[in-house]
Amino acid sequence: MRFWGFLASVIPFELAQGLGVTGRFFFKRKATIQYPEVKPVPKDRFRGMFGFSEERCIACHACAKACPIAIIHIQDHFEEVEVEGKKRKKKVLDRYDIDVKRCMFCGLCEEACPTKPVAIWLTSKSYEAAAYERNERLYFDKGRLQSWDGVRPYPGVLTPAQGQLPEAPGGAPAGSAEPKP
Amino acid sequence: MPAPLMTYLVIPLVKIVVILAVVILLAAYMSYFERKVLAYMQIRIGPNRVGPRGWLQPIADALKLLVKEDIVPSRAEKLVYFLGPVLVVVPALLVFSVIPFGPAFKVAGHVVTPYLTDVNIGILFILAVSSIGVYGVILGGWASNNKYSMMGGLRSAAQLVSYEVPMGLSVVTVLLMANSLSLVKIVEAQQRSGVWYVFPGFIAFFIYFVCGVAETNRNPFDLPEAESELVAGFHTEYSGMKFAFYFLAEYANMVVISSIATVLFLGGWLPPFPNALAALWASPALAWIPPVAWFVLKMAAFLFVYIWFRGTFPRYRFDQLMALGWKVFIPVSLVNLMAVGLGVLLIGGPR
Amino acid sequence: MSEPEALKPFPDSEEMEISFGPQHPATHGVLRVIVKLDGERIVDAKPVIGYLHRGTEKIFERETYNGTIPHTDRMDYTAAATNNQGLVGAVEKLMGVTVPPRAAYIRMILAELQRIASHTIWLGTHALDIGAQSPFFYTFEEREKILDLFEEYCGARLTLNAMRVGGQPYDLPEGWTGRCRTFVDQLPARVAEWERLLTANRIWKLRTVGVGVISAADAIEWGLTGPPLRGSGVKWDVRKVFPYDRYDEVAFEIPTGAGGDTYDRYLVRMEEMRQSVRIVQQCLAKLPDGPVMAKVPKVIKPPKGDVYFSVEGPKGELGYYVVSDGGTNPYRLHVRPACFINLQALPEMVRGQLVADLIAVIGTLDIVLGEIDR
Amino acid sequence: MTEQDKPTAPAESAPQPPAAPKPPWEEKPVTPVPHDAREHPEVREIAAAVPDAVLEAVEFAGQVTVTAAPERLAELARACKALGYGFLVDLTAVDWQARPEGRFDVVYWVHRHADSRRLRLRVRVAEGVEVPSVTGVWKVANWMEREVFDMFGIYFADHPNLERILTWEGFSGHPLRKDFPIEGIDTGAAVYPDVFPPGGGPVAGGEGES
Repeated sequence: MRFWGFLASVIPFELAQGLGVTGRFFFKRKATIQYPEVKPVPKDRFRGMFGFSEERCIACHACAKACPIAIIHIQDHFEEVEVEGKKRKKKVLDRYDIDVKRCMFCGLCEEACPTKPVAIWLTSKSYEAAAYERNERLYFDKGRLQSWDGVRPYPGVLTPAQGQLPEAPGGAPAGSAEPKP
Repeated sequence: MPAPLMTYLVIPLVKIVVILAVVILLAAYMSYFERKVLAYMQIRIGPNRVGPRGWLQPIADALKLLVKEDIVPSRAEKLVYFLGPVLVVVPALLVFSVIPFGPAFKVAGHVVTPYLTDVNIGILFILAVSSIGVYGVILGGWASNNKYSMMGGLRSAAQLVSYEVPMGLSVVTVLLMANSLSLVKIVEAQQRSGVWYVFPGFIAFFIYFVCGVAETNRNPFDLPEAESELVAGFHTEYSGMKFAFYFLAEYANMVVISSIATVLFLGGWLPPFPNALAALWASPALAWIPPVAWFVLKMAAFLFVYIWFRGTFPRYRFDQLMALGWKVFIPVSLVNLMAVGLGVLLIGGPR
Repeated sequence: MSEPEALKPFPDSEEMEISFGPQHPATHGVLRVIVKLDGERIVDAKPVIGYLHRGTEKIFERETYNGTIPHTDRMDYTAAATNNQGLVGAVEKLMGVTVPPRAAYIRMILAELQRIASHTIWLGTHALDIGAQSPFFYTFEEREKILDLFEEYCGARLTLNAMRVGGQPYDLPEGWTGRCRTFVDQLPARVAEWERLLTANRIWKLRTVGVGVISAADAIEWGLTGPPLRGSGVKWDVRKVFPYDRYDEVAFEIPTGAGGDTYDRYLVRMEEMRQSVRIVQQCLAKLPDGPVMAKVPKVIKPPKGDVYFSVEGPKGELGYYVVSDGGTNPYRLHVRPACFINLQALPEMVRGQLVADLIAVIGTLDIVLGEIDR
Repeated sequence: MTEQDKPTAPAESAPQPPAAPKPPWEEKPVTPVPHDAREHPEVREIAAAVPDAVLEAVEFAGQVTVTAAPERLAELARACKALGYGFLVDLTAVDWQARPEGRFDVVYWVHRHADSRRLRLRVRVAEGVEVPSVTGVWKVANWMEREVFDMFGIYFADHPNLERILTWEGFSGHPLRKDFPIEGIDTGAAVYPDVFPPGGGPVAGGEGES
């Protein structure tokens, strides 16, 4: 068998085998997606851009406490509200800001939110929130969190302002948060 | 227009312009061809944004390099730094003057030869000129006053010198068979004997091509510009047009090696098995294929193999590369030279 | 093996000192190696680290226990699942929580998929450093499929944050196990294809056999764990020695190499990918039903005391030392980083070799600077 | 809950009695209880090798911790290496700021490959006291001790090159000490005097200008 060993060492069969592999890949289907024209489809649980609904938010600060890097700033005050004749004190949200510039999209705020369905959610499928200037454009206050100006929603996903509420008509649109088990 | 002025000045000038234009365009589109083929081997697509299906990518690259700022390191040797790329490009383009792209043919009464000159010491000229390219690499590496590029320069000097020898020896085996140094006569010798020299001199062909890959610093021998080790080897400090020259020279050298291999081993512009299938090639269906097409087809095949190598093989370490060159290629090519010499002596070869 | 030791540096040759990195194409992150060269031969190599130091262990001390998990994703950013698995395992051990079997199996599936993904990054970049360009794209194509599975399960591709103290925050989406099985069933064929490109390749062998050799005794002395240790022939894997989750209910082997050089470590990791496929297949078959979260209070307050718990990460033993003073924040949370300790053996493995081998050895140690610098 | 160290049958998960109690993950967590571990074979082994070095031995959640006297540490380390603990798993420190008997805990994990036994050695050290370096016994301790010095400021006697490993040379202070501010110190002015006015640097996490 020494002869075959010598022959194999002289004639590079295994190099040809390697060339065969790359040769076959030459004809295989390509994996490239032309990004701007063809957008990759995020999955349902994709933790993308924030969604926020002020009606459902009870200003309990649970999300601000749960956030590992404390970038949710909430201020609220009490107001007297007449509910069926009884005087009730109700919390009103003044300020609900998220410093998205430093956010790591870990989703702990969405998990901590006690309301059903959640008032702050990340599972909107939009990921195009790039900005030229980070301090201003990426600091989302209550209004922008709902109107999403400056964020291009993923086609088919309603922005919070367009009523992306789970009980919006036609059940939960693809982008809204289905209630967590 | 007096005849000598025409034959010694105007026609060569026209040919020079044509050949230079073709070569530079070919080298530019080589980069596009390489990026596309490499991409297809790596399940991706390659440039397809600039122009239809990416056709204008090389033009865009050239323009970019043209207008890019040409940074010269402060403590570089200005003159030698400038000379580096020149010394690499000029030999690469000079070699094309001798390569026969096709046989002489008649156009409106004039005999037109699709090559610049038919120097009767063609092979010697090519080997001599292409070894000047080494200076460009070494001087470029040393002059840019950067540790990495100096190492890159030294490495490529040792590599090019030690692979020049086996390449020369394998070319000599072809000379034995063709009994002439001029490239045109070699192709005609292959036509007369009806067999391409790749069949009798297969070992020489294999060694020639592998050494060709080493001469042009291509994978698996791309030590001098091994990105992972020396950042970018000898052309780390070059940018703008000077970098474009190194780029152009590398691709031009690839085309040179491929075309010489075509001429020496695959019978230049001859269709496969020129004599045995002469009837087939002369038949009306295939008669219209110009000889130049055969030449370009074979050269393209070689270039594809170059890129195929780049997509597949890892890189040799420097000492292994030298060991392979000296301990394997040189002895084998010497033994092969003797064998072919003996063969030619016995069989008698073309007179 | 080329004879580097025989060539002693010439007495009067002055060595050239090169700084390798921290921004260098082949240092897998911001590692700087100050290399003393005699010609091309390495006389000495001194790694300099700390460029990516973010003070993770200090940050741990101000976070709640579930708040530390996103930070562990960012230590070894190529293996978030095993990082999470280590931390939550340590806190559960401290609290005495038993994780429901379904959660344990989901964790094992995620960890093994993460091991495969980490090994694909290693193979892609290691082959690229040594010159072979194509494996990079083939391996990343497979890794893309794993990241899609992760994205479908927890919403993130790289920084998963997919485990909580006490179990899993959410269950597998339906159809996920089917997609996971189809991926895992076709992976061995892909690994075989990569091996056809490299394993027998003479240039690959020339570049890896006899490079970065470390003996079994030295490997233990230098505290190596994971593939670098198993490449030298020591059959030691945390999943077998201290079984956690449900690894004792799953059959798999531990591949070991003989020579302790780069080629053996390459073979060990390729075999580990096949073993991970076996594990995931068995986990998918045995996946029990039931809850995914144990009865754990909403605010995690472990008892006073300290515990050390380690998992077998793709790079080696990843340990967590949790010291609790009974509060909601960990009093001290130390991480035993496998890459940090494996990197320490670099000078030992590289002395006397050539510059090109330094690149091969950095690749074979499979270091990630996020875990080294924390 | 599976045992980390004791290869014997785990004590916690009691065998399922015939009545169908809820499985352990539906019960409230069973917090482990520390109890004395002087009789453990490996602790007796160590105590025999180095007489009065073992101050106390505790077994908690299946892991044995031996607290040793700081001055006998070098001797203890050599004894452990002799007993086969060839693999130093990890070495770190914990800062108990207000503790009277020594502010720092320096903790070592040693592991014996032969029978997969793992042991934790702990040494209580006051601030400024030099701890003998174990790089002589296990080479891997080099960087670990440098990191502990960098983070805690604990000096290790006859360490080959005791210098900072993660923070840069000019860094003042030891980050993992409890008295080091969590939001970081102002290094901007010290490192980039021309960019930040004295005292005006971007305190870690602060709002430096974009």
